[in-house]
Amino acid sequence: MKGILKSMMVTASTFARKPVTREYPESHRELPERDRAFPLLLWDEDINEPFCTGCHACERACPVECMTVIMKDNPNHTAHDGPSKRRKIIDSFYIDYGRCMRCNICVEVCNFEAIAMNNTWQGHETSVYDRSDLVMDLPQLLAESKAGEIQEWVAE
Amino acid sequence: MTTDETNGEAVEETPPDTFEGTLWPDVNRALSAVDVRPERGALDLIVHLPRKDVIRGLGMLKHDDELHFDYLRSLTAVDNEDEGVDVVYHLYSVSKNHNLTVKTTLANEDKVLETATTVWQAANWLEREVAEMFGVTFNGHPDPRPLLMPEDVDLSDVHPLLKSHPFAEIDVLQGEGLGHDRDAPGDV
Amino acid sequence: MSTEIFGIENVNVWVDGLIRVLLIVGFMTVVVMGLIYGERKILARFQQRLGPTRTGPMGLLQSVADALKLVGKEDLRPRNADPWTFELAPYLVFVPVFLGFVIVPFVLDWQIRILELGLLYFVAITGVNIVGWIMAGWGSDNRYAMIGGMRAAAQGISYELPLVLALVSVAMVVEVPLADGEVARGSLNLNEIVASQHEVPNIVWQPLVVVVFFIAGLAELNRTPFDIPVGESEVVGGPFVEYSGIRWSMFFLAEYAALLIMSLLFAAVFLGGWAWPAGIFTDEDWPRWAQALLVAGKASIFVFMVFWVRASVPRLRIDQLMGFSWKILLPLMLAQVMVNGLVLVYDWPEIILTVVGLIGIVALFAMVDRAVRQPRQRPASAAQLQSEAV
Amino acid sequence: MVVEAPSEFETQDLLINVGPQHPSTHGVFRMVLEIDGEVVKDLVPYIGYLHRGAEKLCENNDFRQGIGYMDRTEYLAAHNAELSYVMAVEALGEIEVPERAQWIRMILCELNRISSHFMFLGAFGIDVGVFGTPFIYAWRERETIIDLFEEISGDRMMYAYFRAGGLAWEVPANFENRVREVLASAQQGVKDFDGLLTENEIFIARTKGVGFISAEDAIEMGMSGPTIRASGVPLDIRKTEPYLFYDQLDFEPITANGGDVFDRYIVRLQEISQSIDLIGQCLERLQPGPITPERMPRMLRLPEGEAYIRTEAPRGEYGVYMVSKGGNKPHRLKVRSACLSNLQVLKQMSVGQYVADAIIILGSIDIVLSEVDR
Repeated sequence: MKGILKSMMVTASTFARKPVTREYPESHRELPERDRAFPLLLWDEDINEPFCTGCHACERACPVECMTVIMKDNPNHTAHDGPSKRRKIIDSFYIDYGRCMRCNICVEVCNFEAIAMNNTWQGHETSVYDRSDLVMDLPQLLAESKAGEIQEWVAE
Repeated sequence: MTTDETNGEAVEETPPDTFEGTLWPDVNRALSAVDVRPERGALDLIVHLPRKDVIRGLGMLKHDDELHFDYLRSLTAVDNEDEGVDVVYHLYSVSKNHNLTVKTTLANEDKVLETATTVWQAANWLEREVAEMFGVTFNGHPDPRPLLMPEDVDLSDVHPLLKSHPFAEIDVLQGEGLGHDRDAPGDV
Repeated sequence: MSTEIFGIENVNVWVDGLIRVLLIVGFMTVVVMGLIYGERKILARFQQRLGPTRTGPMGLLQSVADALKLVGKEDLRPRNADPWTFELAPYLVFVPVFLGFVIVPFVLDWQIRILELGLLYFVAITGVNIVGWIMAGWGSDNRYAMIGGMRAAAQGISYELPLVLALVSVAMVVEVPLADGEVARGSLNLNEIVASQHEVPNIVWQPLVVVVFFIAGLAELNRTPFDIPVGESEVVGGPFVEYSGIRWSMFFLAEYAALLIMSLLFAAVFLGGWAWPAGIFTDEDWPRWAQALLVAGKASIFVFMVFWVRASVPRLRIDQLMGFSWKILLPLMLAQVMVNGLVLVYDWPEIILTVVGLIGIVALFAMVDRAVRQPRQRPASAAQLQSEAV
Repeated sequence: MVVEAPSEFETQDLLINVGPQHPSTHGVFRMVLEIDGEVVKDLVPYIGYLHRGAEKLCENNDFRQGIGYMDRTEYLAAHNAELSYVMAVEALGEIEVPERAQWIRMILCELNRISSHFMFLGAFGIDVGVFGTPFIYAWRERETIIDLFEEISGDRMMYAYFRAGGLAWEVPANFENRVREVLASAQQGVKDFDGLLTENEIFIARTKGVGFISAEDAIEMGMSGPTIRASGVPLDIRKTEPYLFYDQLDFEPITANGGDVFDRYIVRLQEISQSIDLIGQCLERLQPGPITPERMPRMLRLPEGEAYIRTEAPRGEYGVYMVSKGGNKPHRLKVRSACLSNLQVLKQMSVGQYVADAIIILGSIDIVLSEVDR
């Protein structure tokens, strides 16, 4: 019976230790800055337009093909005496969060640093009732960055 | 599968590779009764055996006390479209700690081969998987049910890992239709 | 046909019985809900977790929430389950446990009926719920349930014997002062058993019996390490697999009510119930509320030990369980009863009982260690199957 | 009419369906047990419920995209899975991996072995019957390790952190003392488990002598990992065919010669302590330096050839056989799964034992169904 008493001593010792559980909805764990929730597009504050020029690099590199990119000519390009140097700008951009496997390849291939991984809790808490609601379109993808809540992490 | 001969024609005859660093001398001695064609792999020596005496060769390799390949590491197949299907045996010797890859080519018309379960029990499930994925029939296999594919549906002529088997279309949820009935896309 | 209840004279016997039963029902449900909540909290602490905290302050209303949920749930019956056995099984498990409360001596004269054969009545009543388990297992047309039911039957019956012998060996040596100053030995009346422990609780005289009673009690309650009929990893909930809603909650209530009775009985028979420390300080008894606290404290020791064992010990296998009861517990108990008999007949000093009890505990530990070290004996048929399969 | 009574009471064998939804099949595994009373007469395993055709998918994805699929074929130790895939690409493309990247790969793979073994201890504790305590102890340790992985790669289980030629990006600055913190809590976890289960009489009675497999049968059936080392065969690829810098570390493969469920538990418990010590040795040798080769082509094309790379994953030998016919996608990719070969032995070990034994024998092989079904 010595072994049984020993295992009861072990459970007794954990009886005295501080519980490790955390009350999730009330207290959130502090996310590391590299955390990868889902990709989202970044907003260029000073010229007030998205960085993304719709060059399809990420769409081709995505293993699960969860992105659809449509570009258009940039209305406030310098040719039409606007502030922006980008000749092309993104017209509509869909990411299907239901298919995305968060592998960060799109962020690596993007040469305009226009897409980043969402490292906030809002990026994680995306539960919906209908799978097609997981398809994020351009305004939704830009929302968080436009509101300035995203400090994206860039791998040097 | 390019072998030494094809390289030979293109460029002037390269000196036949003597495989000195590999197991080839012992393997050649062990498999003297069978015509064998060596090839240098990335890590271990590759040996090609004709279809009819693969199992005999594997038996010799296992019971040869010099080589003593008592551990069947992995058994799989590679579909080379028109050159037929290669069945690959990766062998290892626990006592001697050396490796060997044995390959044999089956023509696409009759993909039939003797079962290796007589030599190693480990081949049982691996052969079942190769059978259902590549359509190779192993004669004398103790339990030829499909391994990974569902049994209730008759999939006996569906062999997914063959190159001829198409990739499934991805049901695209994005684009105009299903996205959102938001106002005009791109309204930024 | 009138008796006195709480100072009110000539109350009709039936009304008096009814009032006492209703009191017990109220007491039992409240305490059982507390036990369920207590188990989840204590078990959580053993595992460094918090336990229920969401429902009510510190999760106190968790059992109420469970009860409401279970009442709300639809209790369905499998189509080709045997209707009568399936429906009646929960009652056959719950009612005997509830009837057991008749003889529990809470405080000096606060129990439903003082029965001369209180212990015999208790053992007989708790024997009935094994039938309920088998009916639940057999009636619900589910293979896991049937296996669970058969296991419950095997375990229930084989641990009934050490439990009964444990109670018998205590009841034998109880001193009952007779009217003419003489002292008679042996009584099955729980009140007398408790009253006899004024100075020294029975645990001092019968240490081995306490250990065996605790082990057999765990087996009767189907608690780890004997939760084989309900082992989730093997038989997925055992006989209760097909039950849901109120029927399942009756099983659940019965399990915790049985734990409550076992702990109260343990406190009464072994730790002296409401009598023990009182006898040392004053001759007459303590006030009622002090006795109640005393009994509650002693019962909670047993309950805490049950939860503690549940958090730290794995489950036995069915053959080890049977072997442990028939080959180890039963011989020890028979030896203990024989020694008690000798002490009674030849009037040896009481101290011999304690010494023999302690030797018994050492023997129990030695037997268990020897049994664990032995190579496994498997039935011949099993060994023969094994050789066939290779 | 007189019915001639059967000579001895004629009983009927019961067919139980254990799984694919069952608390102790560790995922979607199904076995049909034919039991006589409590003794298992026959066991027929069914797998394939989690078959997603990872090998076919990898043929359609280039050498960076395929890494994500490797994580998903071995979700409890994704670093070890990525390691085999990435080493196969480097072997075919003769890509030189800088030293620092190799040391970091070794540290992460050993950490993943610890977290996977803790997962085994937790699940095995519940199979044996302790209600929840080992599971929470295991989860407590596994959480600390997984939090560290999240700080490094950004994801808890599907890291996609290794790349052909090195790593995706540099580890965070406080990497070393974070690893030391995690090792300290893992040490505490091992002490807890040792106290809770190893000497517990009931645990010994339940697991000693159960599910025996001899060394010859184990080799014959192609088993690998802790399951074969528990039968006395010192087959540990980190020692027999060292890859990365395992030849610079001094350690001996942990073996036990009982070949039963208890020894498989003990081998895995000791391997956690061994991994903790190995990581300590690696940390001493870690030097600052580059983590990717200088010039890496944006779109990696591999020459023709084939390579069979095997590494020691927590469950055994995780091998990647990659055949390339030029181009940026592998022509054929075979994942050699340790659990598939270990699972073949389940019937041989379980027939003749009790139902309760069959459950813990299945638990002791420590299967991960995504690796079995791929």
